[in-house]
Amino acid sequence: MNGENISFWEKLGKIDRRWIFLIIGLVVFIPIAFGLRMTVHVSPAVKSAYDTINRLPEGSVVMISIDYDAASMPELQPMLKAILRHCFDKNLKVILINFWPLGLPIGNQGLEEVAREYGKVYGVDYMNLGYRPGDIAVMLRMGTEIRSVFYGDIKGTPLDSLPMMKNIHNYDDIAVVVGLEAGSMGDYWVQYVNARFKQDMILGVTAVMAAGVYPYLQAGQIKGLIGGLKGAAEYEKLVNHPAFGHIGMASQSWAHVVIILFIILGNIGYFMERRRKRGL
Amino acid sequence: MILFILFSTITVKAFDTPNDGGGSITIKAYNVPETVKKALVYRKTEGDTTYTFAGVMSILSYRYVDANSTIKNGKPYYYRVDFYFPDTVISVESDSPGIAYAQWYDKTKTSSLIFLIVFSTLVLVFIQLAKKDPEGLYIRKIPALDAIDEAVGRSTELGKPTFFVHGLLGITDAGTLAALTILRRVAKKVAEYDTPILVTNFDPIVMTASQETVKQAYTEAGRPDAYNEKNIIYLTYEQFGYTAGVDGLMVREKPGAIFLQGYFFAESLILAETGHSVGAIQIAGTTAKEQLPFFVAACDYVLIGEEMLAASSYIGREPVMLGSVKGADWGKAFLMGVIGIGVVLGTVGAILQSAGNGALMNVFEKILAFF
Amino acid sequence: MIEALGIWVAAGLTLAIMSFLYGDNPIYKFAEHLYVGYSAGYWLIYTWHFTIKLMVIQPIAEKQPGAIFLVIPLFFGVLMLTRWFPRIAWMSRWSIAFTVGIGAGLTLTGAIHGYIIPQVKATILPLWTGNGFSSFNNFVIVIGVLTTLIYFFFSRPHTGVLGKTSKVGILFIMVAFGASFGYTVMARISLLIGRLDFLWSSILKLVHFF
Amino acid sequence: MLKKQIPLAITFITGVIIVITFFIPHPPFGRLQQDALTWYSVIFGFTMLLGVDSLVRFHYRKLRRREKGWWFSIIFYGGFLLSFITGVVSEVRFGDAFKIGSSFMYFYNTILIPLQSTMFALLAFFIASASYRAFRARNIDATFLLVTAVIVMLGRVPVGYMLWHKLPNLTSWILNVLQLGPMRGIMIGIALGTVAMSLRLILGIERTYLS
Repeated sequence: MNGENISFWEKLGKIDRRWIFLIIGLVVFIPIAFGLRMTVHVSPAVKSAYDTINRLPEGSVVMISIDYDAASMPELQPMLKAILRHCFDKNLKVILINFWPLGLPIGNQGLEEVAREYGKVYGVDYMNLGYRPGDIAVMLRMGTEIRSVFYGDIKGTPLDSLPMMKNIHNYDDIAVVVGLEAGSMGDYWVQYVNARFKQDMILGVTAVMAAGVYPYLQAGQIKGLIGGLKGAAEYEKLVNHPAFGHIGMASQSWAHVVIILFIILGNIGYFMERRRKRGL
Repeated sequence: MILFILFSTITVKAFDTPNDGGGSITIKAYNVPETVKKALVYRKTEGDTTYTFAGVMSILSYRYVDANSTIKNGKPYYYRVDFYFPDTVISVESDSPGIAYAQWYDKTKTSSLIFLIVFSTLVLVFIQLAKKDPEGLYIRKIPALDAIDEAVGRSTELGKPTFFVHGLLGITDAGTLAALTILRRVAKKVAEYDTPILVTNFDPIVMTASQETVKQAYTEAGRPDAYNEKNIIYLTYEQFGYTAGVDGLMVREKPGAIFLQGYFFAESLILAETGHSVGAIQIAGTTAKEQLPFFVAACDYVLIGEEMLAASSYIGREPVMLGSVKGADWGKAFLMGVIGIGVVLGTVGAILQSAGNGALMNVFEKILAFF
Repeated sequence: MIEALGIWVAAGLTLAIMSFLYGDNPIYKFAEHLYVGYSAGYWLIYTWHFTIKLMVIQPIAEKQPGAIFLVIPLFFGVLMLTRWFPRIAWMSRWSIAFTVGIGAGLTLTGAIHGYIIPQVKATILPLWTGNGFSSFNNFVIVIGVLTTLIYFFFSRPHTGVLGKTSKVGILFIMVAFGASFGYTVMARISLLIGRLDFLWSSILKLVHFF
Repeated sequence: MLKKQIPLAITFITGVIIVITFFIPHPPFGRLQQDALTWYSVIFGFTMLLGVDSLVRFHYRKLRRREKGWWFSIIFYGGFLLSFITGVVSEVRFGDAFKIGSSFMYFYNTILIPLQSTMFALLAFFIASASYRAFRARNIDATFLLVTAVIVMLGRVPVGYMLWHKLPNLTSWILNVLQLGPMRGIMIGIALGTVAMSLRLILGIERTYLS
């Protein structure tokens, strides 16, 4: 009896990882296929991001920086849409800017989609600057004049022929910059634009980066932080528009539980084996 | 309708924007009632008869920086700000014109300058001291660096190649430069053991630097003839294309030792798990704080952040290098001292303030504002 | 039709990459080689368009102020290409040296102004805030920063007091890593949710199509 | 001399100029940091040719020698030419290959996006296998890592709230307070190491690729 136990735990410890892969795949897939949902609770960091935008007077300008590409789309696109809904609902003006050229079509697609929902007009209520290479150089130059880097918008239309851009020249004309980040561009936004121009910022980041950028929130360098799909779901809840973020939370919950079960099994196996070795 | 209220308490000042390269004037409003809805700024200069619109003033900070491209240094500009209240509009003109200048020194960077001077002085002094007296220089153990020889050795015994996988940032990143130092050590061992190496690059400039580095290492090991530039390859400048390519190479070439060095993003764990599945000894190093946990979980040895940046000194053990490490440690001690003194001051200040004496707290806040 | 074809290709490539989970196989190899080849070409076009065309050709053609200084990077850029000619390949070191110089200068000032000063400032927290809990939090943060910094002391043996505090430091670091890892699990699952959602809706679309 | 001294001098001069001009807003110095980044990009653009050349040759060698799996190198060339040719064609036709609606962007959407996202999504599987294998309470350090990871994993999803309604609060506290100190310590350490390394590079003490 005892011998069988040992070999079972030992086997479990060296299980082919493809079994783990299969179980994770199923646990994530089943809620999607059957449309299961879960409720979401709002965290202070997301609430603070929401409040920062909510406080802005009508007509203020929000700049949203699309610093991600298709790979991080599942996490950041729902965030973009929720924030856009919030901005358009409050009649704020939106400028999209891109630091990841591969994110250009993705950001634009999200912008046009939400703008259509709210019947907003391009050039009056929102616009897309597009992309210019140079990362930090672009950020710094926009501190004096946006036109020194962006001669035209994403389609090449001169900025001055867009009504909303007439009075927008640099960060002083922008109430909040929202950086949606999948890489190091968020650090640049904070270190260069917030540090030098005292620009109010909110970061929406992939869940992996969230822990790393918490110090910025605590140091007051950013006004709010939206982390991962959960953060997107929380923002969706705040703007009363449950979307993709909510659907994913069920898969998410069960996958977490399964991974924790794996960790527990792994540790039981480890201790059983160690006890056996001590016994010998 | 615009009402001019002469005795309004609002005042507007226009002045040169400090600490900039000129071409910019700051307009600030004082004593603005909270009921104001919006504030628009208008500008005129010598020769203009009417004001032209300049921009919207923030009603949180009551500050507007006018950096319009027409603004010339040394020329006076007059400003008028229209404050919109629910029922009326009040126009206020600046009491004197603003004149823009370019500054030669950015005062907001004084704290950075002080730290730069203190830190550089410490490093330089300790380098000089180390040159004079190389005895007694110490550097604490970094197991991941000690494991380099072992990993290459084991890979050789198994008759497998050694892989060196660069991170995703260019040569302007300190971690990448540290990776090159480590590559040099790895390449030297590889040359000595006469075992194959493959260096994969994400960034072409790093590729050229890697080629130079490996070439130097082979020369140092006395085997310049064995150096083959074709073993240092560029893959693609696309994050997951690079990952797919490196993964493919790993499962097919089955390396015995894998070095994952440099700044990685999400691909860190894909690379490390694939490397583990082919049974390689893995030594990772990164300054990407978000990726460190994955390397810690999936690799055999990890250089954590600053440990990586000290690698060149650890490997080289030259007095000059060790001196610079000692200097940097003193720089760290200096910062810890600043934090310690600041915390004590702030705490005592806060306690005194709650007892009714806010003087020390004021000093504390002034010091913080200086940073 | 072209849309359906696009969905087929995208769904097929998704499955091809996922097949890597089972092990190396010709389908994955196909996707991998396509990926590396396609993206290498993509970035070549990208570099041409955004770097050479927009940063070099356009400013020179439009005679933008300061365009004359582009001579400097052009000179070093061309020097880099000497690597194709073994006899003068050493000249490319000048270009590497130039890029290293730019990198060193920028990271030095960037690290001090952007990281060290603001983070040190944020750590100078009063340990008494009038509220027990937030005072305790400040205490934990300050201790976390200081002990972690102690762990990164290199020039002294980690024995005695230094050794003990650096042990505390490594425990703090492990907690941070655990938190970061746990937090990330969420992100990774989200990505898979995104992909499986795509696959599932593609299947539904294709079923609908026929 | 030309091979060693001059590169050291170039690094020294460039580095020092960039550091000094950081503190001078007056033109023309105020813009130098930005310009230097542009210069870097331009040099990068040239070097890209060297990189692509190295990759193309790597596969050419495989083809010529008929190495194992050589025919996959044909796929490599196929992919490379597909993006290169559609890129050149779109660039000529629209003056901008990145214009939405160009053939270049069509293939970007159908080929690159799914490959990229799926590769990224593999992480969900690897993070599970890595947790299973590596999260064993071997010693006190590993136990700290393991326990925190499990708490945060649970605290971030609705299930955690159902298990214990204070769990999300505990998770927030770990993220906002407990892990903040060490993360900041690591960041400051890296920044200090970076400054020291940059100084060594500028002073010519650190010269990996030179001698």
